Amino acid sequence: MAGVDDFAQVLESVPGGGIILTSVDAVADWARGHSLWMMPMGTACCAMELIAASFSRFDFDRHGSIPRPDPRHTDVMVVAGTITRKMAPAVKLLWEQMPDPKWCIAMGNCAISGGIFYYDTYSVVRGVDEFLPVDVYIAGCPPRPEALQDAVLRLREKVRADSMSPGRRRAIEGVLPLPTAGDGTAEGGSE
Amino acid sequence: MSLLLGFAYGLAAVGLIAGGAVIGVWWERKVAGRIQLRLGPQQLGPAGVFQMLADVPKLLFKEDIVPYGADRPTFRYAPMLVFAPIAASVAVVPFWAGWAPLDSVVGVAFFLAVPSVAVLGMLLSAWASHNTLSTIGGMRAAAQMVSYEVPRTLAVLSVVVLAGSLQPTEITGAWRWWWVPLTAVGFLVYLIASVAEMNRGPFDLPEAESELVAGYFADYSGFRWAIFMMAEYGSMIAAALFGTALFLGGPAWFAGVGGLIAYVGVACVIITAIMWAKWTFPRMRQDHLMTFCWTVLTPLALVQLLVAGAVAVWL
Amino acid sequence: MSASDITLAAAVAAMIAGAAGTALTRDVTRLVVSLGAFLLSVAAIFLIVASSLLAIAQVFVYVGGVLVLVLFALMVVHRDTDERVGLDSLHDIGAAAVAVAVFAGLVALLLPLAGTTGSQTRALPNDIGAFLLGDGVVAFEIAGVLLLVALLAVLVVVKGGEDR
Amino acid sequence: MIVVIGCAAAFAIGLYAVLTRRELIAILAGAEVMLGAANVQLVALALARGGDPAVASGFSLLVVVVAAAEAAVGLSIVVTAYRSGARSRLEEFGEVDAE
Repeated sequence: MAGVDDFAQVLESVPGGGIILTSVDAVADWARGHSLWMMPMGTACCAMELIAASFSRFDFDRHGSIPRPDPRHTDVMVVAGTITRKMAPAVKLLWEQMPDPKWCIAMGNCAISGGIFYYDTYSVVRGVDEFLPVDVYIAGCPPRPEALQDAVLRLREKVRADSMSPGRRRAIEGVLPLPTAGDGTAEGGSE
Repeated sequence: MSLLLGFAYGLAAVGLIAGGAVIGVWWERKVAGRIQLRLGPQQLGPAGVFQMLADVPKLLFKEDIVPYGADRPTFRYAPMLVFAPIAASVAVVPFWAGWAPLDSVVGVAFFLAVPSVAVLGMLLSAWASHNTLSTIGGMRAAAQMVSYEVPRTLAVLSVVVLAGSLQPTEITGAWRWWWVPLTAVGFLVYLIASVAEMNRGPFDLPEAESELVAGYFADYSGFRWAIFMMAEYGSMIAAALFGTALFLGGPAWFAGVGGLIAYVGVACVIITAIMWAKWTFPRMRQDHLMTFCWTVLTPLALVQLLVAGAVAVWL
Repeated sequence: MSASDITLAAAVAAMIAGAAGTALTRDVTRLVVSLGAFLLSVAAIFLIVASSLLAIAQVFVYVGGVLVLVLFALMVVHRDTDERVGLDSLHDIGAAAVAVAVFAGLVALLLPLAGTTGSQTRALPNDIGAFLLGDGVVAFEIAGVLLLVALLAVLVVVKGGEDR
Repeated sequence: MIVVIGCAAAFAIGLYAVLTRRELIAILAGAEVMLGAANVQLVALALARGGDPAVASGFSLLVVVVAAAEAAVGLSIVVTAYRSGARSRLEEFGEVDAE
């Protein structure tokens, strides 16, 4: 994405370039927000709720989200379930295979903090945010599909506030806590 | 002058395939939703018709990944080699009674031969990804597509024999209503072989995104992957249009605009039926797929050809 | 020089370029792409000088069939090598001399024959069909039998390889 | 005329490929180039000598079909040779196994 960043920098320095930048941003963010294809990283019981969310009664396709098992085709990785230390490198590899821009949802207590495996376990990663930049956390053990849909809608708000230019984050709609304009490249809980 | 006209036709064909693919993806998601007791895209526009307006720019703005060790130019341009022949094959479709963009005397052979170049693009993209799984997926796709060309060609031949011509406009001109019951088996074989040829379910072994993770285009992201998808939908559109014209008479029903509308309408019904089949039948196993081609479809097509030939001689 | 002459010259140039690429490239995909360019330009020449049916048959059989087989075989044979495959060749003066001599001989032999202008009409599919099922029916049938024999031969060869 | 010269050149290039290549499949590709060039030559000369275009085309059609059969058999031999001992290069065929 370096080329896009450079282009954004050039546009910002040109008079009137900001208008182009914000217009492209508006289109891109609208498109990205309404077409969040999921990489279902289901490893444990939360995966059942993740699967249920896509099918009848809950119907994720309403929001334009469809599951694609190939990381190269997806936008948001939903980590649903316990991630063990053995699994963590595989999850990281899959995350790195996803093309930018990409987002991550930590679904369920195990993905947030290790959940019930937080104590007395040698093998469980205590939260996927140890190695992935998580954008949205969903609490629950497991959370209901409605909670996952809410997470996607929250993520859409976050995407809408995004910008091509790393220095420019637009005013945030909604109540999500995001880094304010000017403090650089921090994105969610990544660094 | 003819060069300019050809250029205009080319642009129109690409527009038809790309636009048809965009509408087709939306329609497929609605059909799939109905079959699975859900609603499909809903939020953008009435019944979600503008869903693809979000999906296409998103794919355009995605990162264009070229994997480490990939053969760069081949990796980048192989998707075009898949898309271009399928867009070209639309040229011989007789949209109007007695008129096709390219009214060739070998139009039927053109329609069958030119899309087979797409197999080459698939194999090249699979090989250029420098990924063992992509390579295996590409070989799966090539084996399937080369095999299913045989029953497909044989099925179309029965209509060619009846009409005594390889020219699509002449075939639709010579079409009679009793061809439909006579070549019903051939039409079925043509449809099944076409579905296998375009790598769609229940024959989508080359893609099989939920089990085998997307075969030969596993390493493509963003718009290059979308080109593969467009080729798939384009080949579905072309096969439905051509099958309707040859087996069902297509534009020969009514003269003028009414004929075109009825023709495209029936083709849309066939496209919907193909989607219906994809979301209803479970995926076949690879060896069953090949056995089905060689022991069921090919003999059926041969018998159909024999019957059509006998009738053509008897007439 | 008319437009069709220019198209013909372009097709011939593409044919020679494709042949040169097939002979000289070291990369598997370049070899396949060059061979494909060669075969397609042969089809183009057929389309211009002889018959559209012949051109379509060339595309169908060669590009859609034989070239896919070549690529298929290349992929099978080089599957387990990790780095990019290089196709080496043993360039030497002798081979080049033989090729140049053959070229000179062919041109000297055939160019006088091509001087006379013959018919410029192209064959229609119906005419070709009438020939194949009329005067040429014996050749046609023999070709069919040969195809069957080739099919059986491929099966036997591949099965035999599996048993060994 | 240009076709005749071009085909002679393509034939010679194909011959060069057959003579210099060491990989069996690349040799087959060279042979395909020679066949294609000869086939075009056949048609072009027949038409230039005033032959019937239908006969020339029909004959070339048969050549195309037969050449495809030849390619299929050749490639199956290559793949089989590769499978029984991973040989796909010319030098490795110096000594044929006793059985």
